[in-house]
Amino acid sequence: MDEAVRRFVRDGDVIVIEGFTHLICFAAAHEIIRQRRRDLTVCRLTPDLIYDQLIGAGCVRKLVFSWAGNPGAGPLYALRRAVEQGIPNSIELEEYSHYGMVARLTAGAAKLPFYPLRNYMGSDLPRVNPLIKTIACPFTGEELAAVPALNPDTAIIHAQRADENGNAQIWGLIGVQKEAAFASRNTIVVAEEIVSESVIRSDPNRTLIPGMIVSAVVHEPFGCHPSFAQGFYDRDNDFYVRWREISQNEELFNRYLEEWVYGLRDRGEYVQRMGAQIDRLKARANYCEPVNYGY
Amino acid sequence: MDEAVRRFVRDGDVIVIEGFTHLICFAAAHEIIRQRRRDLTVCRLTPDLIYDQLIGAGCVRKLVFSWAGNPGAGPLYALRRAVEQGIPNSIELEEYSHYGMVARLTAGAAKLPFYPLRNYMGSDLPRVNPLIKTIACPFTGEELAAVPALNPDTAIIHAQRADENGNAQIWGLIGVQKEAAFASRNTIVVAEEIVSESVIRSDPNRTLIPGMIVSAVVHEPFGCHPSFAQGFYDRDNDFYVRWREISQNEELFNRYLEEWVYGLRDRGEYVQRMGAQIDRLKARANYCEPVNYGY
Amino acid sequence: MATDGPQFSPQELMVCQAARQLRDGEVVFVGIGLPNLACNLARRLYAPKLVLIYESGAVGADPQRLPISIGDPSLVTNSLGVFSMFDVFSFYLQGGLIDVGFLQGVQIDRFGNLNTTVIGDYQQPKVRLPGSGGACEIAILAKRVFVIAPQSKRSFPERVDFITSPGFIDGPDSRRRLGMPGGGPVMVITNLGCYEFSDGEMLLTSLHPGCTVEQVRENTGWDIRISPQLTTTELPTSEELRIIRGSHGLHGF
Amino acid sequence: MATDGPQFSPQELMVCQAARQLRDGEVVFVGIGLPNLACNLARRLYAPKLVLIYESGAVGADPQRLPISIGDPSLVTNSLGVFSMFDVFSFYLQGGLIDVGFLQGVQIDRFGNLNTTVIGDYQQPKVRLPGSGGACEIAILAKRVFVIAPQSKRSFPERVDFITSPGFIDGPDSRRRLGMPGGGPVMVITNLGCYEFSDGEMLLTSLHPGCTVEQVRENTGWDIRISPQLTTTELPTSEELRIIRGSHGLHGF
Repeated sequence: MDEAVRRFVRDGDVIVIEGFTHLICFAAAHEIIRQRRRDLTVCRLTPDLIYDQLIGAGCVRKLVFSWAGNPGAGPLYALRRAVEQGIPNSIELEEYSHYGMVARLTAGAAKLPFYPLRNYMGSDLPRVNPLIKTIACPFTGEELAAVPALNPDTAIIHAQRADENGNAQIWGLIGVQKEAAFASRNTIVVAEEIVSESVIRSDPNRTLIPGMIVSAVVHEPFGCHPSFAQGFYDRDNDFYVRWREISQNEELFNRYLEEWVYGLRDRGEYVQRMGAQIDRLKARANYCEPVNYGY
Repeated sequence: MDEAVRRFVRDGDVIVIEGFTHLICFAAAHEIIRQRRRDLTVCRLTPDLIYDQLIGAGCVRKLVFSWAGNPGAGPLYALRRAVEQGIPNSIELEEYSHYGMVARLTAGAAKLPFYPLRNYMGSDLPRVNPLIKTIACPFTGEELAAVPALNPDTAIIHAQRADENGNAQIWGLIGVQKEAAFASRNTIVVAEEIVSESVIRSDPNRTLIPGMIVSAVVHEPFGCHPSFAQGFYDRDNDFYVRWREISQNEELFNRYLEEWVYGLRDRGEYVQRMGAQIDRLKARANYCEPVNYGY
Repeated sequence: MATDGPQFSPQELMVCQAARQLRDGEVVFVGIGLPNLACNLARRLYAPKLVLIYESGAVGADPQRLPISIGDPSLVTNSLGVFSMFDVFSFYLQGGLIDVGFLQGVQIDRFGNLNTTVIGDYQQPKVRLPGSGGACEIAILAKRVFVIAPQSKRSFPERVDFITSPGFIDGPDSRRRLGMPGGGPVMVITNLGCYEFSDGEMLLTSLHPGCTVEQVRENTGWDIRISPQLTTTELPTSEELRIIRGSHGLHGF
Repeated sequence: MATDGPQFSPQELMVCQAARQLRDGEVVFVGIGLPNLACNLARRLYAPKLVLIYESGAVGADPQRLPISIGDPSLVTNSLGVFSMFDVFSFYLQGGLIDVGFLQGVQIDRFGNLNTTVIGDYQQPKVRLPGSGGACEIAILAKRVFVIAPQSKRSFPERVDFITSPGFIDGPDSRRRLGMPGGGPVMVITNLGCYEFSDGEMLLTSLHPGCTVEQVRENTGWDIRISPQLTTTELPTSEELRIIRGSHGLHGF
């Protein structure tokens, strides 16, 4: 992870760490904080705690997003401190709705310069974001909304399993990860398990991200905590609730970073420090019916 | 099948029977021929033998397509007779490339009036098809191609397994089936196996078509022959080669229809008539590694 | 709330009221919290074939615990299908398959416009709120929209500070004029009463037991219209309450 | 063909010649028939990390038999991934990931334009051909295009009857002027020789052993340019032939 972040996340880069609630790679964000990256433009539908941490740690210059809350537990206070008070630095916001962000990444992945959608009429969002434009259909004359392609420098995608070439398989919620990876110049795949190519090949329809677009593969078990990995460990909902208190208080926030980020060398030490708490989150078995690929 | 076709395929309808090489539902086409539907507009990327049969049987008024050949075995002669000599009736052609057809169905599924793509510059296709237009990007000014949405009356999709509500799971090649189903007013799901809902629920990422858009569910084992169903039976490549000879000769073509379509009541009789030939095509076991959906 | 029947909280009443609006077989784009409880209640009592879709991609979820977030793993396990967000927004929502969308708002105005973006000026916000999420497109594209919101003078201003998710914008004709595919808001359920829309404007149609028109006026930022057929909101039945309080509970709401 | 080395067919020579153009690690959009054999040969000898993508959706296929169609089940079993055609055309091809596309054509002209649509007039065709399939977008979007085609005066006209898949259209600048992302055709391999492109026009660069410039001229519908550095096409090696004739065979080509 150390090396992947060093090589593919540089000061000033545009990055996207995707995963909608599911498979959010906190291990990568912590490494970015540890390496004290600066002036990043960070893109995500839901900044979630992961970008709250990046923002509070001073890594971020600009946020491109569609919903900035702590899901089920209130606001993101580090983000609000930056926006409302410029602490630790003021950040620029570029704001869409979910569908707008999905459309931007889809256009980026398809190397289309824009994506059309039936949206935003009557909303104030286009008024505050000049990148939401309109386009007339050449067949019906209808006016549709259009958003520009988003092509980040680097995408970081956490997968349940990948082979050493980065062919990555994800199940459960798949969000917008495929589009984010194809849209980006580089993709870092982080995986709970590195498996042999034959496991990937046993179920090719599960492959969400092909190795050919992957720049680095990192093995990082438990790399999503406090987010979750279906089939591996549950979401740490208690931590999400506790984060409300931590992020609300600048001192508690900084102490959290000291203890859980700067004070640790890597995710391995994080897991060690978590200790027995991890067992509480481990997934029970609920296996799918296998299917036959023979002919 | 009898009832599904009677209810959802009417004279003059626009229909799409999708499946790229894989899972082409010949059972449905044969039923359409048996019910002597007329004036259909039939849409498919690759008309393949299935539309060659519909055209030669006089069911078709118009073909919307992108590649009209017998894959690996030459031309589609019934189609050529209709286009070149008006036998049994002349048909109208509306022609795209594969990506154009994919884009049309994607727009249809998303209820967008058009879909933009980087394509067709320098090709003569837009010259002979006025429905391939251009559109200027509102951000970069670039000129892109645009194709209109395709929203058929009925889609017929063959799945390996579905529950009684039409929640359908497909693996192996998935082509453009999802888009075709969402784009159509009605969808008929035909399945090799009707399974209990719990089988579907054991692997939700495999669901390609949700029951909510399905109008009829038909259980039709071996319903794709001479096409194939991954994990069930192989493609009958010999038949595809034989079709060259059958379709080339109008009399042989009509005799084929008599013997294998009009002369049979349903797919069950077809399978019976195939007899031991079927065993030759049955799939060997090659099961995937199961995944855990627990938390 | 104090009535003759079983005791219940305002939230429980709101959940029951929302659940009764749902029709069997409908497809609902559902958020967490009260809408989730309402849908589960409706599935148990009124609309067994209701299909729930979460913007996270889970379709036909059958959660075995109360989902805390819209992307809870319990929404995936044993669901009927999991789709990408591209599919959810393009094919389900924009594709016109969503009958009912549930929305919440920090502010809602007389035309049913919702604000979840900022209090105050956008560039110099007094309070920065989470933003749209999927709400803007749900408001525009779902056939019917239900809003569940606590009511106060601050949360019910005459005009929201920012239209995140358009209702009827500024009058009955606005949606049609702008070519919005969905039907817009049909009901707002608060802790005081239920509101429907007439000529694109909110209209008090039922008061919760124990609540008064005066209370409603005090907690509304404009001169609220009152239906001539004003009724009292039906009480939760014991069966409804039993289910709400059942396996999932109503902790934290 | 008669030479001093091992015996081989024109098809085998064409396959070897195509295979040698592929570089390790490249992503190839591949059709069935000769291109498929060329890619398999390249993977065994020259480019072990070549990734094959079929427009049917199979990525990284490892077929255990000779696929007869582009959607053969053997392309799926044990492939690295299966994607929808939307993904293949949007994200892989239009996304700029395809290094090499293989095309065939019933007609090809001096600017490398390909016709697979009609012989004669479009509305009153002498012969109706299959049409584009994915060829049009491959010709426009792939970084480099290789064409494998049998050569005759009819199949090599000065101008194709219909441009299904554009090469350089009518000159060196056309692709850039039209904003075509891909680089266009780089090599045409026929039963007589190999052609490269210079100023957007086909140029004979190597003759197959035993073939003559006169034969080429007789089988070309325009005044074909001949490279000053004209060479003789390298012969297939015994190792190449052994692999081509190996497990998969070359039946039917």
